Amino acid sequence: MSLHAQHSKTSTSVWHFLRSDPRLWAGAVAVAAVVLLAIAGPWLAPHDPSAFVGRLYLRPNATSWLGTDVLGRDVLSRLLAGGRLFLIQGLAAATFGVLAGVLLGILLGVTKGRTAAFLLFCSDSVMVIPQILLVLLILAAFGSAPLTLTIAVALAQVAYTARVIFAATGRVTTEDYYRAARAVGMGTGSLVLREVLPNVAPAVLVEYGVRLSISFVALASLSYLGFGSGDVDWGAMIHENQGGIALQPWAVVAPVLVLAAFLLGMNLLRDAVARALAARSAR
Amino acid sequence: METASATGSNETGASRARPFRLLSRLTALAAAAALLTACSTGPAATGSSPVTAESSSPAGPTVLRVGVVSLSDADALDPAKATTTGGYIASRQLFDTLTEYGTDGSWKPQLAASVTPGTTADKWTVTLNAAKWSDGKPVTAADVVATVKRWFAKKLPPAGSLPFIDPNKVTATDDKTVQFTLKYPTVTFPEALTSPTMAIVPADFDPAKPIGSGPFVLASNDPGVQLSFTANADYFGGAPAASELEVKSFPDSASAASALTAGQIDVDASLDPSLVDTVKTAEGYQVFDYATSGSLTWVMNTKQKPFDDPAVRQALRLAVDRQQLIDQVYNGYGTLGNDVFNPFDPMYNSGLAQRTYDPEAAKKLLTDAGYTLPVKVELVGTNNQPTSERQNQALVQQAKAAGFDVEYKFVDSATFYGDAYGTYPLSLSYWGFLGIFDQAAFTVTKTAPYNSSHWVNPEFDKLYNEAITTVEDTKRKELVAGMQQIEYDSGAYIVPLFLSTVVGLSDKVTGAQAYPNSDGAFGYNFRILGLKG
Amino acid sequence: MSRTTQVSTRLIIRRVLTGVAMLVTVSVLVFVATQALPGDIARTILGQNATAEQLTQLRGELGLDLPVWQQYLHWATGLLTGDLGTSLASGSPVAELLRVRVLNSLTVVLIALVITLPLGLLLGLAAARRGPADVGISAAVQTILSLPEFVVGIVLVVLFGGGLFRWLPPTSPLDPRQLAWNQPRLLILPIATMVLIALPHLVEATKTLLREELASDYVRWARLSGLGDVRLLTGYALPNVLGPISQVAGVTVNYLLGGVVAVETVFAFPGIGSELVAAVAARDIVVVQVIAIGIAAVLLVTFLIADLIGLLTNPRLRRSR
Amino acid sequence: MTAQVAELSIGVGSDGPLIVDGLELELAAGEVVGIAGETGSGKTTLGLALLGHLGPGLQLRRGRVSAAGVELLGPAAATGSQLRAARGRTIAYVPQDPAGALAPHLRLEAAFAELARAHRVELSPDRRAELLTRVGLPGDDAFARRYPHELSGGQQQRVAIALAFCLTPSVVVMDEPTTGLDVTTKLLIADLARELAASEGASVVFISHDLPLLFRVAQRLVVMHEGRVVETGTPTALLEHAEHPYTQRLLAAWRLGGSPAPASDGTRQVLSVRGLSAGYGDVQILHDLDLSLGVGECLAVVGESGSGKTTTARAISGLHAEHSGRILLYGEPLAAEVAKRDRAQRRAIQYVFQNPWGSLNPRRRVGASVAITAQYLRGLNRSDAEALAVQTLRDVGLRADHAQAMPQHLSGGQRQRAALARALAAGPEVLVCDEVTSSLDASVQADIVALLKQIQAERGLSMVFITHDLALAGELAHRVAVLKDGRLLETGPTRDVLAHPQHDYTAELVRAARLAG
Repeated sequence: MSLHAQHSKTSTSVWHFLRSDPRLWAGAVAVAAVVLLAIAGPWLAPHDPSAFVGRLYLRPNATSWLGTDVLGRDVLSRLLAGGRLFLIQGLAAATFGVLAGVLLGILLGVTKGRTAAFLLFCSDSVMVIPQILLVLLILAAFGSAPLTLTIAVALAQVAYTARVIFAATGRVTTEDYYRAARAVGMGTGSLVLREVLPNVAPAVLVEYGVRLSISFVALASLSYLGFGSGDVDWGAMIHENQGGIALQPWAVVAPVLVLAAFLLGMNLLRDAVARALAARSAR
Repeated sequence: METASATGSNETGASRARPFRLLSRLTALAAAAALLTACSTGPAATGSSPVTAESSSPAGPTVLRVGVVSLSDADALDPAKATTTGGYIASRQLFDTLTEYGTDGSWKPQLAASVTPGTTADKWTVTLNAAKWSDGKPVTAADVVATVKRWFAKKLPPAGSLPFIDPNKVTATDDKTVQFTLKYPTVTFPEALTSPTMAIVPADFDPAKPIGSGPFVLASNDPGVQLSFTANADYFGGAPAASELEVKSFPDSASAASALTAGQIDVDASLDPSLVDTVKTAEGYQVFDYATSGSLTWVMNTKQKPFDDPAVRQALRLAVDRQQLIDQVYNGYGTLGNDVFNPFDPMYNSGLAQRTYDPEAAKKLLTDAGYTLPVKVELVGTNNQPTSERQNQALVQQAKAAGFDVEYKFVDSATFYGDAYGTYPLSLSYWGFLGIFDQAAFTVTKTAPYNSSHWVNPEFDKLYNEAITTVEDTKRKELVAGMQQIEYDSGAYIVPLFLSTVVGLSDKVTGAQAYPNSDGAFGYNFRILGLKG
Repeated sequence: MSRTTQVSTRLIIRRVLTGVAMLVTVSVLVFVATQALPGDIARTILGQNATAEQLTQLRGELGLDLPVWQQYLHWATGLLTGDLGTSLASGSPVAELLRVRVLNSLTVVLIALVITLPLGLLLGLAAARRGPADVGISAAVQTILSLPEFVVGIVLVVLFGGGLFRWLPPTSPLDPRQLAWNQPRLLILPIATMVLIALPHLVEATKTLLREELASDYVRWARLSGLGDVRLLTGYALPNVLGPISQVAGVTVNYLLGGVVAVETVFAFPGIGSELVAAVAARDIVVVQVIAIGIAAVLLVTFLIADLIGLLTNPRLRRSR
Repeated sequence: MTAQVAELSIGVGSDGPLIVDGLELELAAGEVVGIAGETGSGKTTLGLALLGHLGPGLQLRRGRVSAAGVELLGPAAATGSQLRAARGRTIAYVPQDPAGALAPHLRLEAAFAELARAHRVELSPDRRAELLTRVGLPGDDAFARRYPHELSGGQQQRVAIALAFCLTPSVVVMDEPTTGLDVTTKLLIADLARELAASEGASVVFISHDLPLLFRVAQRLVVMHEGRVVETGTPTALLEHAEHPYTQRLLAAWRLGGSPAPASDGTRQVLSVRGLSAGYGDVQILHDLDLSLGVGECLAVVGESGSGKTTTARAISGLHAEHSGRILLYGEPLAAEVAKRDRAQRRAIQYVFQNPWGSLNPRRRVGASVAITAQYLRGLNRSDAEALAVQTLRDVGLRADHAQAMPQHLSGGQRQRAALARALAAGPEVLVCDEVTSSLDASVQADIVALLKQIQAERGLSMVFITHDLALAGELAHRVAVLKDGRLLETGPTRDVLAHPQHDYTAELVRAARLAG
């Protein structure tokens, strides 16, 4: 079997690989369903999510299919309304965090020297502090507005992304094609844009998937811990209604299920993509 | 004023304890109308009927486990420094105050056998019950004098709350009698001494080893986790029914409620009204509730737009559906409020028409005053009470129909009581358990230190000044009615409802009684509770 | 060979020094970060109505008028000499405040660790061999890995703490006068949650490491020399992954310590996690600093031990004499 | 006959391509059978199949393998404990990379013990000592207590061979057993295989891509190509009349036997290196090296791995700035770091890397990679650069449409041509070729060498040719510099050095290059 044939066959196979992966499809369906729910939710909601539709902690009934919450609001409507901001925040936090981390990681990776080594050491040291503590510190300093929350979650992850991308950049800078580019006299900017970025892109993609999951988990956890922005979201619903779990389990179980489906779906999706990328780069 | 800084420090310090305890300091500062009739001697034993009157004499040690939300690291064992739930609880168990608010909401002597005025209200004689310190020594008049002098010498919070006391004119005339000569006549002197911060301590008091005369003796203190006590068998009021008392901390009322029904505690001292059914439906548990004078009051800042306009304030008052608040937020536990304070005060103006939800009238007020709807308002809140957030969220919803666009901003309690405190256009404060005069002195009059509404009404102040010097009941009641009418018509507070204290109890717990004018379950008088079986 | 001894001694010394440097860096970062919090500590202590005089006096007492680096040195030497400072909120010594909570959290974390390590290794071993065990274990691992810690706790509460069954108390109001050890019923759910949080990482890592090792040349050669699967797994792959696994175990401690925040909140458990949440909400930066440094120090020591085990079990650093 | 392979066909999955196709083979006791073939020829799959092992994804389609009466692959193949009993005892394996194949946590004695335990036999320390001595290692206990990492590569491979012969198997399969070993050790291992086959009466299957080595070791040669046996015979017979074109090509590649193109001008110096010392951190690689290169001349820098030849090449190209000493281009000193050299200097010296898989940016089309050099170093605009790129690709024997291909779409030889095109597109004066053929199959190697020769002649290029293969140096270089441990051992005209090596080490290299020739 000639090498030529082997390569041309596998080059287009990321999609081929993905198509045949049932876990990808399970994940994609779960994520798509939750995202759709979050986007269309506010229009689908049978009630105003903050309106009182009955006594508090009513079990599911004809008017409120999932029952009412601690204030007598419709659980289903709140469930439908609670996803949009959450998803936007998670997306924004992961995007911002990964952008910053990629930038830092690549810069540290291509600029060797004492400053870079020192910054990397600081960045590594930050990772000794559990992320939740980092986020809490930032929130304590700047409050819990949706934007602050997003930035806090993003910042807490920069060091991790920087580490991963630093390593990926290191792999590129020890490759001969990088040396070749240096030898023709490419400047640092071109080296980053033309040699490093395209080749760390798969690592960035995988890292982005990881960071998305972690951002969503962090945001939900913060809401649950009572550091949320005060707007309705799934973590906050669990927080509010946990006390009534014996009276009206649906007020807790419903957001837990949606969160779980979403996060599990994200995981499946991410792993499938990572596997496909790994399979491609392995050839 | 000296008080301000002292209390201020505790205010921020106390913020670790979730419920913010401004009100109790206000109670401590009580200095107002004389309730001459209340100057009686002997315990006022009439109160709302206890849940179970059966008194038992248990053979073995009975451990009463009480859950509260929540103890904190800031809980002080020096009663004069108490600012938190834990501090008050410790004070009530370990010490006695000279007077206390009883089960009917009026004051009665406690450690004192009697508190009687002289011919004028600036001279008061206090005689003491035959109480003993936990180290066996008798409680003497000298201890009382030393306690008072200690407040002033160390500038402790009670000193600021009792501006009428001249520490140099407090004398022990014999072992059991203390003479107070006040700086000026103060008819509310007995009420002023009800605060747990004013507990009497021994002359050689050491907070590290708190020796007191109270119904319990401290067994151990694990800050923020648990306070443990053993019964004081020699308590002058009779040994408490439980031989041991454990006060356990819970971070929120939900966990306390589940701990109750899981059998981990016998008393849930801060049952969230929304969770009442978890207790009611649990076999062997019940709910004990009573109305109080406490309230979560919305403060409209008259220095900020749009609340500088009385029309807006009235409109917002009409935009509050009080009954719905009671139903949705408080699960039916609460009594309607009418934007004036303390229905348990005999001077309370019950002639005012009950204000009801009228979004149309509110909108009309706003449009007539030239506003375009909706009127944007910022509401800043924190979780100073477990229900605060929900009450605020409900307002956002209710006021929407009345032409208000209330933007609710949640901040943590440290931020809430931080630099910006007092500048919020609209906020929610936990107040109450104060007589009308005390409340006015501290939150309503022009000079009131906690008047964060910055509302000033010369006519109100004039009526107040006149009433406070009026000894005659009916005349004074008339003046108070006038004061409350002004507040009702143009004030800056929205008192939507009065809170009920809701306590979850194991069926085994006996002796529960209402303390409508005291903060906390049973005013934290856990000595009244027993356990059967 | 003496050369390898030198190399490993040098590596160990270097690793210890790195750990110390990291701890110093973390302490500087935490100190600077908490100092940068908006708000004036003196005003926080004294409250709204403090006079300028009082503020100046207190700042002097607290050393807040000194340059930041002097404040840091003062604080750091305090930490080193066991003086953890005084809580801003309560005015009592931090050491006293945290004693019970540290013990409680440690109990839970240590018990969870003692359960997690062997269990994770066993499940990892089981999953390393492809087959139905692998499919089942991997599915469970992936599911739990994707869930937030608090959701794991809540699911346990829903299942066992009152939602479906009423077997176990849903909250953990520990009696501080007794050792947490003596109140096992109250510990079951928190520990179970902790184990569930930490286990998947360990199982997954063990599985991956073993699989990599099983695919290695020497295992293949041993297989081609007639050795059986079980011997290959336990006699060949396992001894060679102990080093990396000890590092994963170090990371497991990280997950456990990070998990205390959510777990202690779910179960109303009086430990450092719930204390941290409260201290952050109250801006009690002294307590926050101590907890942050404490957690970082424990983690650094754990990582250090893990790395040393990794170094010592690395067969390539072994000597024949 | 010790083992038999009959009609063996192995494919990818149940319907994928065949890796081994209808293979027949019989092995006789005491015989060494060499299996020759290049990457993808199926020789490794065959080797593993002899042990009854199929790689992941592979399936037996047809045929059978049996050894000493045990069927290892086929319809009635042994499984489970039977198969395990045969492996290691009846038929043993010597792996390609002994450093990775010896379990790192086992002392040598334990490795022997494990093997014995698995086959439930007693193995006395004496037998172990005997085996170790037989393969030329110390037989004492202290040596047996060593860990694999305490041995050199050659020692490790000897241990592996000792282990393979330990239980007196009928067949020993050696899969590229000399990869990564230096030339002299290679020969020793090959001789050992032959001796042991004879003395132990085992059949040895010696798999290698190294034809000279196979000629030396094997009594019978099997040439594999795309899964089939294309030729069998004794080495002499094959040398004399190979029938299959593939075998002929292989032989041609090996018997290059040419001589360098004449240097256009041997007198003027284009590049000189003076007192070059270089290292990484604390480790010094090069010690005070002096080299010079005349215009149009090809200088071969010869040495084994670790001799410092790649570091020399990188220092010259400005890719290893951690050095001292001077590098002069036409007498002008060059900056240590390539970024600090001016454009003309960067253009003058072009580097061709050893590994064609890593030297082209995998995210960029081949044409663009070539064009970039022209853009940067000749200041051409994009379209001119691209036109030049296509032209240069043609010059190195690729097609114009290869410019649009991604590197992954090219074979190794094609990539190396593209990498060469990239260097040529700069219009260099000195070409630094770093082991450019070492990761290519023999037949491809020959093509690249021919191409280099042609280009050097056509363009009058000066060239620094880094290699470990003195034979290759003889093919291309006018002068040779021999490096050992970072020091220059000797230098001189290629012919002189090959004919009269001054140094023992060089003499050894020369002997190795003339292997089986």
